[in-house]
Amino acid sequence: MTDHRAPPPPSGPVPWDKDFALRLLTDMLRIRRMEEKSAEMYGAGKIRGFLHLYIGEEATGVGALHALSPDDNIVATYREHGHALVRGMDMGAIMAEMYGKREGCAHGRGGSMHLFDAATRFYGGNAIVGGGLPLAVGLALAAKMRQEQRVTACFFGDGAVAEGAFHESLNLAALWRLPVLFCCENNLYGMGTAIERSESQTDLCLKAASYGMPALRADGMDIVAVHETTRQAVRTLRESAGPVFVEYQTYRFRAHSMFDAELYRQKAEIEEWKTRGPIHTFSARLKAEGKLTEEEFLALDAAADAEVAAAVAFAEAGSWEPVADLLKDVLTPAEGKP
Amino acid sequence: MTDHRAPPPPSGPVPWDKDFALRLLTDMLRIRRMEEKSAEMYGAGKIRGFLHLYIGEEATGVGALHALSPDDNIVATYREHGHALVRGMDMGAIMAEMYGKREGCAHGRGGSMHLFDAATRFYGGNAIVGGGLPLAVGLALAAKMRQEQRVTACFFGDGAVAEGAFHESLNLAALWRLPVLFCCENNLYGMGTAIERSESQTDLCLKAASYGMPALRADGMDIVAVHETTRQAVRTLRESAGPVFVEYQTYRFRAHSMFDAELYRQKAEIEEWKTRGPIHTFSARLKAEGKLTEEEFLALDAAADAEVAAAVAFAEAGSWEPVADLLKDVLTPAEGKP
Amino acid sequence: MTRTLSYREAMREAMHEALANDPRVFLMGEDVGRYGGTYAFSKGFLDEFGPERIRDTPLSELGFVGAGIGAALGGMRPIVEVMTVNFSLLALDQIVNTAAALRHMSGGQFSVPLVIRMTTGAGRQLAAQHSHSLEGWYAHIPGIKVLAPATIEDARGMLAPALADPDPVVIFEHAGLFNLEGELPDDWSADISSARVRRAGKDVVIITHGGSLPKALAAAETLAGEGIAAEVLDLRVLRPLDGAGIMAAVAKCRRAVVVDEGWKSGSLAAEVVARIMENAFYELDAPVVRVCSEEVPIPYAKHLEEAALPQAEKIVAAVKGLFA
Amino acid sequence: MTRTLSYREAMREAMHEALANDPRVFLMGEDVGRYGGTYAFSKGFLDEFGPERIRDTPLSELGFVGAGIGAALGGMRPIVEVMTVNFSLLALDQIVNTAAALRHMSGGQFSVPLVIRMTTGAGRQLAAQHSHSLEGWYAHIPGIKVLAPATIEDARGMLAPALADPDPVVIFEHAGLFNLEGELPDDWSADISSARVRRAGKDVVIITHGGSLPKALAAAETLAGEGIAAEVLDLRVLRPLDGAGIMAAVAKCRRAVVVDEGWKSGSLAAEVVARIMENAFYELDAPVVRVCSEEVPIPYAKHLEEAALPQAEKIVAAVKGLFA
Ligand SMILES: Cc1ncc(C[n+]2csc(CCOP(=O)(O)OP(=O)(O)O)c2C)c(N)n1
Ligand SMILES: Cc1ncc(C[n+]2csc(CCOP(=O)(O)OP(=O)(O)O)c2C)c(N)n1
Ligand SMILES: [Mg+2]
Ligand SMILES: [Mg+2]
Repeated sequence: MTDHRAPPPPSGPVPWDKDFALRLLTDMLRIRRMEEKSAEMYGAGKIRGFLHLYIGEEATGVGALHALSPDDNIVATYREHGHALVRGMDMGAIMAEMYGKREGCAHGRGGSMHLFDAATRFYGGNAIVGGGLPLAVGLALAAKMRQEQRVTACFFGDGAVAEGAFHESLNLAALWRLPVLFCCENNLYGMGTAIERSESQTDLCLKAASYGMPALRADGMDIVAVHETTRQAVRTLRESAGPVFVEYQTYRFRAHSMFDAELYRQKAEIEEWKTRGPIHTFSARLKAEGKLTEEEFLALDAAADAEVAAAVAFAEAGSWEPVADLLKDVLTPAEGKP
Repeated sequence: MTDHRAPPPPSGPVPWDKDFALRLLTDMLRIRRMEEKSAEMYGAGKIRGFLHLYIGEEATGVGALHALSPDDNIVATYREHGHALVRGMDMGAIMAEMYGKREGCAHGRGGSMHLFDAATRFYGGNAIVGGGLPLAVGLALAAKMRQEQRVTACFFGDGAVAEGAFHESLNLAALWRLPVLFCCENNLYGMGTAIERSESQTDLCLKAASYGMPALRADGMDIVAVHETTRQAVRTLRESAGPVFVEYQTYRFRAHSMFDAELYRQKAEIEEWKTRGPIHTFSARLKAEGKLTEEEFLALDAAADAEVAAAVAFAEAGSWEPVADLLKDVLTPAEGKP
Repeated sequence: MTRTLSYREAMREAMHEALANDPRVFLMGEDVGRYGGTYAFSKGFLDEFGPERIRDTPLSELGFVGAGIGAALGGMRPIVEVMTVNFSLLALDQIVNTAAALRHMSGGQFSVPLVIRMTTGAGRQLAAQHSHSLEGWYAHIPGIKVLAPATIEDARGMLAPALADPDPVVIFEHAGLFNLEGELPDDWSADISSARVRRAGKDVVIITHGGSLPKALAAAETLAGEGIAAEVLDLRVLRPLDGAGIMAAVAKCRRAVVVDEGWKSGSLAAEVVARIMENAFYELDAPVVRVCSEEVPIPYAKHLEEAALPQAEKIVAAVKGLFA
Repeated sequence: MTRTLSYREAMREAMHEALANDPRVFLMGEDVGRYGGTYAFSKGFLDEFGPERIRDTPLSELGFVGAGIGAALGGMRPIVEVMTVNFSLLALDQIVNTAAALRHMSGGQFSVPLVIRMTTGAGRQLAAQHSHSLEGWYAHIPGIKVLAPATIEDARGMLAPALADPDPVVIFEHAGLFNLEGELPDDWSADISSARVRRAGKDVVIITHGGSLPKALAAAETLAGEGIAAEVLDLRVLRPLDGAGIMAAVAKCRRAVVVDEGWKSGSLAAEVVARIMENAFYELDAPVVRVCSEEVPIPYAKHLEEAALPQAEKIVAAVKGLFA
């Protein structure tokens, strides 16, 4: 018996046209292949520090982000490669950042946990659990005060729910009726701690309700459920002119980071959840509906592989920020003053 | 129209024998007279720093503390003179502490906001809003691990509910099933901020429920309701072997502290709440039941006055801790090692 | 043409001006609105600017400081008031790990134009949890600037450049100064980069900031009566420190006393002494000494609190010790 | 008879011993149990001592550190593990305003026999939010003791006296030391009051602690090859500092370099320099200098991170500068 039995694999009709469905499938594949390569490059010593893989959870980020518009703000965690990529960041810039290269999105200052991109309103990349939530509240506050229509989507894990920052942020957002979409990626574990050893109330939607905030739940392994629920959440947010909480029930297939011996969960549990893998179950559904052929899938996968290869080549070819520039970007230079 | 209309004054039968009823009345009177004198002594410059009066809220502390036993632990806030007194601390030691005298319970190191008493398991006196809650969780954890039967009662205000410390503490206590009685003294304001401008969900019992914690509510102006509800809460706590949350709906008649111009609430609101004053409404009920005569009341009041006069005399006669001892009690001296 | 006003009024005017002139500026914190500001700095603002821009917050220091960071990123110019430095401990994670680091972590993509104001210091018998002087901690953090206006002029003048600064600026206001009255010159504009000589002297320089400045000036006055001409240098900007200003005064006076209300060990004063050691060792006629708070949680009783804090008499004694 | 083991094993043994010998001792923190400890310090403990005494906590640093304080008050002897100093910012309020102040505020009625352990330091490319060295901040707080075991011996020996101490003790363990292997002598018992000379010398003393100790020793080795006999003093106890130990070494060597991974401004190194200024000015043949971290949020890229931190070469260069 495992701690967390997986529900049946996602199934059922995909209410999207082929084009849209394949775009989402493509993004899941791009993340998967990019991260598999990252793990390999970690093993090769090219990427260092902490590396937190999103493998298994792709449906969540992809489904949710495709429900948002380019004007919206995104705040993420240290497990954010996928979100960065789907948001529109260049895979080369992401890979180069993980390599610590000057061509990385943060010139190698940030690394895997700190991807940022002003162009796509991607506000990081935060390695403090719960640290992004107050930031998201503030971004939404600015949007409201400036009468901008954007939503601020804030991703965080189940582990973050126990932090005081979660509580203060949800209360502020609900009290001030701010357009924050709180996206809780509940993968059942915060590092080695299962949610039932972290939360006295494991129904996270109930928590949101205690702030008077609407809460929705989606099967995070089912990209259809994720996307449709997130669209619904955004609609609710715009109608109610206040924050909305969404819980995505998902699972990470890999270790917490590259240092984790995974003593805290059983192989059988992982295997059971893998049968719900977001990519193969979605592909199967598309195939069943005649929206995807095996050749098409292989072509998409090959394209993802090619993009990854190009990204690695870009990172490899990158340069190092000069040591003489060490103190750059601690403060804003005079000419950069906004 | 005021922001917070007062419900009708407490009324109805008092289900206690005369002796018990008069003990509780006496304690409310003792607090009232002690604090009135403290305010006077503040005006006279004898007491300095911050002074937060409990006037109007006496039924809460008195009713709740009389439901606890001497073995239980108490954690309070900066508005804790009343709790300290009811818990059994000597009024002279309290008054001397507010004077800053060596004969004070903390030798003048703590002052009004930091009353402590090891003998009665009174763990302060905390001037950080929310700061006492994690402490209470730890005291209860120790009691549980040591298989001691004591309850840890933790008093805090409505304002504290917004703090991360509240959230983390309630979750820990509920998760670990610790014997903490969370006593929320909801007087509708945190300093100048009304609860509806501080909490997106003003039903505080709903918040407790989101930790899977039983929650009870009592009219904090009605000492009968306070006491009976607290007894019920303690019973629930012992039966469920887990924490319980109690909200006391009360009101402070005085300013937040001695520096407060009270711009944020209307005179009419205060006056309306004063009709619910815990001492005169309780006295009236006892008189109606023949459990109290006017002479008895006057005698109790005179006794309280006499106790206050003696406490002031004690404080006045007290001495100053020598300046040479300034650094005393920063660390525990070797001989005092436990 | 000068005007006489209090430190409180000066700061209030500075905030009023910022709110009136820049729609991006707003004030947020506990009891800044309906209560009128804990120290009455924002009395009347709510009526004038409305609850959106004079925003009362719940007791959630971590949350609303973080929200200030986010709002700054989102295009606003928030002034976040943390009631006192004591409660700012609850918000340090957001200040250190987000506000100060964000620009660097993002490779220069995002700046955080945030101003955080907080009351600091002891002296009002508020005891151990309400009497901290932790400016030195803040001055340790790369990525932020730290100011300590100690005069009417600086209370009036430092906010504008702080708001104009593209990076986070933390302003410490010592509670002991609020009722101070003084003359405001016509040109009260202030830089946020230099230390300033508040009293010229030649025999010794007393280096200080914030709430200790009046004590240092009083000490200098006493010393003048005893034939010692003490210069008083007000650091004003605690990060980055004006090393050149400090060294100029030390080179001139050859003796220095550093006065700082922080606890002595690990104080900001230690940094000033270390800088002098590194840069002006050969200019010194005597070792630099520090007058700081005693190493004790600040006690409530008046006589003990006074004994715990730097006082003019202690400064005088320390200076005289240099000539013994 | 000595044994060879790693710093990690030494600390693990120390905790194991404490848990086995005193039923009041328990270990609490994020992932200390089922995960086996973030750095594997408590691997196997859960099976041996059970979930009550090896207590996994939710991510609630403020809450569980405060709970540790309460448990200590309630008669237990908790070892609270805050995963890293970076996250301890979230718990500082409880540490400063409760743990450190409680005894004083209560007039000596309550002591808090709590041990807090945390990983500190940079060097593993964990970037700006995971690379702090804030020991200096903690060393500023009256009411607590601060330890920095930097050797196998101290990793094995310092926990027991910390647990026996009636007041809060914070122990900083530098992540760069965990895989260090070394010999543990038979008598590894340790005091928690004195600095210790790790290498004797006479020309200059390198004063350091924690993760910088191996760098200082490497520098001393290099310097020996160039004819400079450097003494290396390991502070070990950061609060209270062993002033006598520092002054003895300075008086002997007459030159000093202070090495500290904290950012230079406001570093613990500044305090050491200030103490030397105050107490040993006339013993110095040259101004004391500091080798600290550069004033930048620690960057991810390896070459930048290395450039930001103290390194043996920088120490060597600083020492040579004293003889130039
Ligand atoms: C404040 C804080 N405490 C501890 C950590 C160490 N840590 C990093 S990730 C993590 C688990 C977080 O779990 P969760 O929020 O569920 O996100 P997930 O990793 O599962 O995506 C922990 C404990 C941290 N980074 N920040
Ligand atoms: C962390 C913190 N923030 C701010 C303050 C300043 N402050 C003291 S009491 C108070 C209001 C608290 O309200 P509540 O919890 O409702 O208690 P009440 O005073 O009404 O009894 C505030 C804001 C503080 N002491 N601690
Ligand atoms: Mg998780
Ligand atoms: Mg209240």
